[in-house]
Amino acid sequence: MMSAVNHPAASEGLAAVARNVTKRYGRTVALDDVGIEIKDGESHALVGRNGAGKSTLVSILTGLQAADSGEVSFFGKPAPALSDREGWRRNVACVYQRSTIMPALSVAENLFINRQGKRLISWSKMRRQAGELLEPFGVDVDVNTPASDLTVEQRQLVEIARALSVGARFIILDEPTAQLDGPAIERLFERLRALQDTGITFMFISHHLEEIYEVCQTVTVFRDARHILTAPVAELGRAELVDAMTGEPGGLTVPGAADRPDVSQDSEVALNVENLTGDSFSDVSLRIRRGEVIGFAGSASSGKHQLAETVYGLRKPSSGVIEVDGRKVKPGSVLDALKHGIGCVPRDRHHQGLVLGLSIAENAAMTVMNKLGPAGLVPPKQLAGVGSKAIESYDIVTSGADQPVSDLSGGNQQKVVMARALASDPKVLVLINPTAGVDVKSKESLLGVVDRVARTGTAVIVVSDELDDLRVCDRVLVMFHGEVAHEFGRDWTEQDLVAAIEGVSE
Amino acid sequence: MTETLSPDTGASTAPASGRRPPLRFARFRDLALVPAIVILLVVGALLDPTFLTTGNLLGVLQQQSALSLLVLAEAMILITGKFDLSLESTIGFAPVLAIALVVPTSAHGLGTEWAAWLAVPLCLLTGALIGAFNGLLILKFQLSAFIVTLGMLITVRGLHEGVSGGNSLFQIPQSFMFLGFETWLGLPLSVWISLALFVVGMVVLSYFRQGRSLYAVGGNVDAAKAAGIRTNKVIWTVLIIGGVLAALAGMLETGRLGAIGANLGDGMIFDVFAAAVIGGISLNGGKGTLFGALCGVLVLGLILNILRLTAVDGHWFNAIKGVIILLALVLSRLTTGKAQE
Amino acid sequence: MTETLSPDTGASTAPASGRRPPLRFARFRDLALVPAIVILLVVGALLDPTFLTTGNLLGVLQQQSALSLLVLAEAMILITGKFDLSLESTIGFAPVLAIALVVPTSAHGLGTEWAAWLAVPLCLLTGALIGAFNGLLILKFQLSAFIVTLGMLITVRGLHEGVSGGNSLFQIPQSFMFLGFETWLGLPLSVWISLALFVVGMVVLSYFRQGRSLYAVGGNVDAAKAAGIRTNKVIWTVLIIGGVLAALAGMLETGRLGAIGANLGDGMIFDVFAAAVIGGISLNGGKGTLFGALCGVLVLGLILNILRLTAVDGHWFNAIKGVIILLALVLSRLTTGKAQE
Amino acid sequence: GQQSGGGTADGNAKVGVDFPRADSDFWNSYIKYVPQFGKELDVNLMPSTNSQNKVENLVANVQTLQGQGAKAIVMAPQDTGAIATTLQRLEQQKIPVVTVDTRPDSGKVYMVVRADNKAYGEKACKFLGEKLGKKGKVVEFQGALSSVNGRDRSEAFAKCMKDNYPEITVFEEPTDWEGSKAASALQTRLNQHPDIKGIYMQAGGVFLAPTLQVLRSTNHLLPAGDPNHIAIVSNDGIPQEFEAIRKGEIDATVSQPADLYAKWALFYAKAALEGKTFKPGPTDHESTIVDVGNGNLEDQLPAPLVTKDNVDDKALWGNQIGK
Ligand SMILES: Nc1ncnc2c1ncn2[C@@H]1O[C@H](COP(=O)(O)OP(=O)(O)OP(=O)(O)O)[C@@H](O)[C@H]1O
Ligand SMILES: Nc1ncnc2c1ncn2[C@@H]1O[C@H](COP(=O)(O)OP(=O)(O)OP(=O)(O)O)[C@@H](O)[C@H]1O
Ligand SMILES: [Mg+2]
Ligand SMILES: [Mg+2]
Repeated sequence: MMSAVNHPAASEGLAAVARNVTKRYGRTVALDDVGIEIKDGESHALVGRNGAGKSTLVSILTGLQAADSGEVSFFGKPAPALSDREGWRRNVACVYQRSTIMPALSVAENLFINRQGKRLISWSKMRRQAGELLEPFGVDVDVNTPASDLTVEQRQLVEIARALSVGARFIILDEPTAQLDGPAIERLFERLRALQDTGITFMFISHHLEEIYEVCQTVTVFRDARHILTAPVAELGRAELVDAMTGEPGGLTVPGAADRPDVSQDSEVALNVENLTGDSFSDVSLRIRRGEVIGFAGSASSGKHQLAETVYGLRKPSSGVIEVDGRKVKPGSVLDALKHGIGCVPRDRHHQGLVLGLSIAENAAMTVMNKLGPAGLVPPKQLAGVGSKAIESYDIVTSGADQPVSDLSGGNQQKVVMARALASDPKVLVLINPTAGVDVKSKESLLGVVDRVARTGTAVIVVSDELDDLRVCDRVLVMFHGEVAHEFGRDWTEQDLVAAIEGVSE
Repeated sequence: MTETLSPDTGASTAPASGRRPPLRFARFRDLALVPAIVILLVVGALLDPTFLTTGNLLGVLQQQSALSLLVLAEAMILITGKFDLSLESTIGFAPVLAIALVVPTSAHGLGTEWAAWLAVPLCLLTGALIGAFNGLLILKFQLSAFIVTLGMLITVRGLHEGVSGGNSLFQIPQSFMFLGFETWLGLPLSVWISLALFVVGMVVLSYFRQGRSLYAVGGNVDAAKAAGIRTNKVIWTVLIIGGVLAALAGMLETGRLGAIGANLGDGMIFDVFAAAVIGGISLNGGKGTLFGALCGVLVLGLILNILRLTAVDGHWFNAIKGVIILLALVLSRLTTGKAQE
Repeated sequence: MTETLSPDTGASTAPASGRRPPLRFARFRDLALVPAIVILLVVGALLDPTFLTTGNLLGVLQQQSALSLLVLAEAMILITGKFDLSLESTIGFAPVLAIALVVPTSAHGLGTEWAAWLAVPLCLLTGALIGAFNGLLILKFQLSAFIVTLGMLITVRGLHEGVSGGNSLFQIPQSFMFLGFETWLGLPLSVWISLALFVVGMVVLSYFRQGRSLYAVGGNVDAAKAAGIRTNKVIWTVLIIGGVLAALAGMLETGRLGAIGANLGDGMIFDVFAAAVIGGISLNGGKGTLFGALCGVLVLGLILNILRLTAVDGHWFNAIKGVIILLALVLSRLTTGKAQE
Repeated sequence: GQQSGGGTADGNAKVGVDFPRADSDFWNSYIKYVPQFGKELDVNLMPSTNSQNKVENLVANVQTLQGQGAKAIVMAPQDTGAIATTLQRLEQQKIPVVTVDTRPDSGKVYMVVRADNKAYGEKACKFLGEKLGKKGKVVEFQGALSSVNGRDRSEAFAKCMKDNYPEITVFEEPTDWEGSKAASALQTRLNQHPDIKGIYMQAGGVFLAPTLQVLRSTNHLLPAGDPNHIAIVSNDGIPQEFEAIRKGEIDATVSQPADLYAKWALFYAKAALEGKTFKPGPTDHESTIVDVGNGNLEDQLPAPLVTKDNVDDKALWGNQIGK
């Protein structure tokens, strides 16, 4: 099962082929003699843990980077020269993992970048076409707004709409769903199926394995920069797939709240929020006891993110009180929140989570710099210590604590953000979309961390769109239009929760 | 198993109003300097009766025409996300080299004495070569554009001093003089030229794929590459055009002054950046319009003109100029409400 | 239940050697200029026998000490992701204002004739105020640092001209002279001062939270904010320290020259940026070390010294200087193998 | 006061020369004359340095020349204040200094060789004052505000105007020695005051062409003698100015003696090395040595006003170099 499945011998009927591709980044081997064959008309899933080399293969398959060795061909013909960007674009379109939006340009122009027309651009025509393009995705924005004003989800949808509309017969989607919520994903899949019916070939990368079962026919697994197997999706069970990804049998055990002892009603209140009103939410009150994990669910407009960010001081509330252990926290001050023992994984790691140019150690220690030595002294040993501890505890794939975060894969970067939040041993931990872009196994370990710190008495807030993340919660609060509309205990069911989120439950 | 929840996307975006909002962002940002220009016109008119005469305003335009070409060049380069400091020495060196190649040694020529009509093409070619060389160092050696063009600023200024031997060149071929000196329909030719080039630039940057690609490259170079734009070619082209525009500016200035001094262009790059940035061009690339840059040139020209007309004490000239520039910045910041970069 | 996985880092990472790789990136990048310095030392020694004498090398250090303080200031500001062009006029204006406030009108004073001992604190205070005012415009009005400090460059230079009336001030209080003129253990005091400040800067920026926060702010200001760093305070502090260092540099220069010329510092900002960027400081913030910046200063100083010793023709001086700077850039690029920003 | 040259009495010791700048026609002529007279006077010249109009460079250059064994130094400090410490150090080490063109504000020098910049301003003022019949409007192109020579000319011109021609209005235009700024200023001023009757430009090399070009394009360039002719006085004495005088485009210039600067600077440097001394009083070359205080002597060389009458005088340096 763990050995590579034999390559199909047929060389025709292949949309894209990569053979014996090796790619190094300095000391890191990102791809080690891997190959992939994608049949014309199929949807081919590529899975693997964070840092397995998936995105690297994508950049080689789209001509953004040259492989150190190996070859790529499309529809039986060798790939064009690297400088022939037009040639690559005719063969393959792609939604990259990293944003390729130009923030200053309008949504319309982002959709039509570099294909605005051969001659004089007609802006009104472009705007009209842009509106038509976005229609099926339910992105309801004025196409004249600069892309910088879009939400993360909207930007992602714009990228998807663009890639699907280029007209290439082979399309790569690198984690297109990581930033999307349920309905948006459904709409995306509808479009995918429609395109599949017209014979378009897809390569699809996702950490949500059930999506692979939903849209793909074949799956390839990478591990540690190597090709592990390629098999029809129908023949590979979920447990086998996970085993192939992790390289060890045992499957997954997402921790659930039920395994933890009940939080006793007389355990101390760690976080007390009273009548808090702020951006997109109003008059929210809640108490979280030590060791309790609270989940927040709700639509993108429910105000759940804003509430969490306000608790950590990233936003200033217009009224209300936040107390940790009975002591009031200065509103709108991250520094004061940290002093009172609040830690946070912010929503977007590239925006607020990481300083990409700095090392893992430095990022992980950023919230505790003042605790490492006297008078602000940061002894290198201590700093390295924080770094290696983070690497060990969160299973970060890296060449060392002094590697710049910019060199890590997306999932590993997310783990560094988690390490940063937990470095200060917070009494209250606020997690916003903590597992976005994290592989199944790492997700297990990150949620395991949540479970572990809860057991040691930390109060945790989890704000997430993913049900898995909410399973570790003792209570789940559903927000609707800025207010807490429903509260569930550990025994919530999917249907109830979804109904509450959509505001249709009684 | 891991489904995502289903929120309603609707309310998360702006109230979905009509297709076209009454005031468009790009347009609005462009007009940021109009209040500043109006205030300057009013203040100027109040301070001196000559200010609003055509003669004076035409003078402002003519005096700013060489600067405006440099600003046009710099604005395009900045939009592409690069930098060119060496424009300030290209404006002097390109005409000096061209002229030194055609005039006799007695007029400080290099002794080649090529045909006089070659002067104009030689001048433009020199500008193009300097731009191309900047491109080589920036793109092939992957050096920072700032430091490369700073090095080139010094080098090219040095070549200017070396070739001219530090002398002003007084003997200028007729073709050179022509552009900077003649008038057409009552407007100096140099004003026509810079207006025409600005219009061409605006049209290309607004309505042509090639022009839009500058914004793409400056906004996110990786994304531009991914979208099939040959980013290196775009950058190189813009740098070369920048050099050519600087050389042309040098020709206009030579015509206006009747000679090339050994310090032509010295310190000019500060004015170029001031005009471009006041005009809303971002130093981080991908933002700003040529119309804004042109407004920036006008603001700067009007400030200088008013200071000259009111004959403020020379010792306090720069202090007042600086304060007014800062005020114009604050004003345009307050009227657009957008933070600057 | 939540075990951490056995990190089988094997193939995907480097050959998992010892905990600490033999050559750390940051260190390596720091040494980028050492080959250039060695080459310059060898070339200098071959070209002129005086070059390697202590007298000459001490001279280089002393001549570069004021510049090195400006580079120290600019490096810290650049690391924080900001820009300060106005340092080049602060270096002249701060001492001029301080002296004009204490000397009698006969020596071009302002007539206040405050006590002479006030000159030093007044000078430093002026520098701090300029930095603080830059901070105000950049942070409170959210204007671009480049254009704000460009405006301040012009304004402060204008104030210098206005206050001094264009005159050189040569009646300098003793306390001022002292710093720039005295020697200690055979080394000019100014060299000691700038060395000491560089060492302090390096220690703080490497081993102190306060110093590390400059890198965080420059690297990603939002992430720094989310990590509890008071980013505005950091930026403001760095700008003020920058102003104070420029004022101190002005004092050293005044002591060395025995008077303050009306154009002290003019054009110096180009050398400041050249040294900082050659030394590996990124204009995009968050990158570079003070050690690198110091090497940049030395490279520039050695280049100038060698050109002086070989007495190249003044007309070609700048051309050669520029070419050597470009060569040094290419060399340090090739030895580190990292693209520059 | 009498002064004795310091150092050894070796007339063949090395003499270091620092040039102040390489970007003006006047100084370029000076740079050409130095080696020429060095040979003529048999001076042991070292390779020269150039301080590019920056006192920091001057200080460093002097240090370098000294390190290379200069026993006497000729310099032209454009910033007369900030050279104090350097002069002090040179005096301590008994290295005589000859300054050209400017007189240091403090510190000891062996000899100052210069033409009186104040006299330039005064001559220009008198010429314009009389030409205009003591009334009218005059534009003055000043140099950089930080330039000592420029300031001397400006102050002398302003004082002379105020004292002798109170009815003449002077518009002072600072230009940083840049032709472009002068052209813009003149164009603006002519718009504002079409009745401007005179122009004083402090450096012909920089301002001559731009001025003529602006006058040409605004139809103000009328030959001398025309009732609407704008009277123009210049400083420098370069061949192009002489040409313009011959054509009647400008009226006069003060010839700043680049050749004499070079000749007498080297002469005094050699004299210092030989241990000679000088006293105030008239010299054998139509100039006067004056004691300017501080024990410093200054040889004030003649700076003739050149008009149409004497523009063809072969003795003028501007007529000696090729056009
Ligand atoms: N620019 C780079 N410089 C250095 N190392 C890099 C660079 N880009 C990727 N890597 C390294 O290459 C390896 C593969 O990264 P890649 O992004 O392909 O992983 P991935 O499979 O896409 O992971 P994820 O699921 O987290 O997106 C990682 O170890 C990463 O650290
Ligand atoms: N979506 C957009 N993104 C960026 N710039 C835009 C956009 N739409 C318009 N512009 C800018 O606005 C200006 C004018 O737009 P307008 O819609 O009036 O174009 P138009 O010439 O009327 O087009 P059409 O030919 O389609 O009628 C153009 O210069 C263009 O740069
Ligand atoms: Mg990836
Ligand atoms: Mg239209």
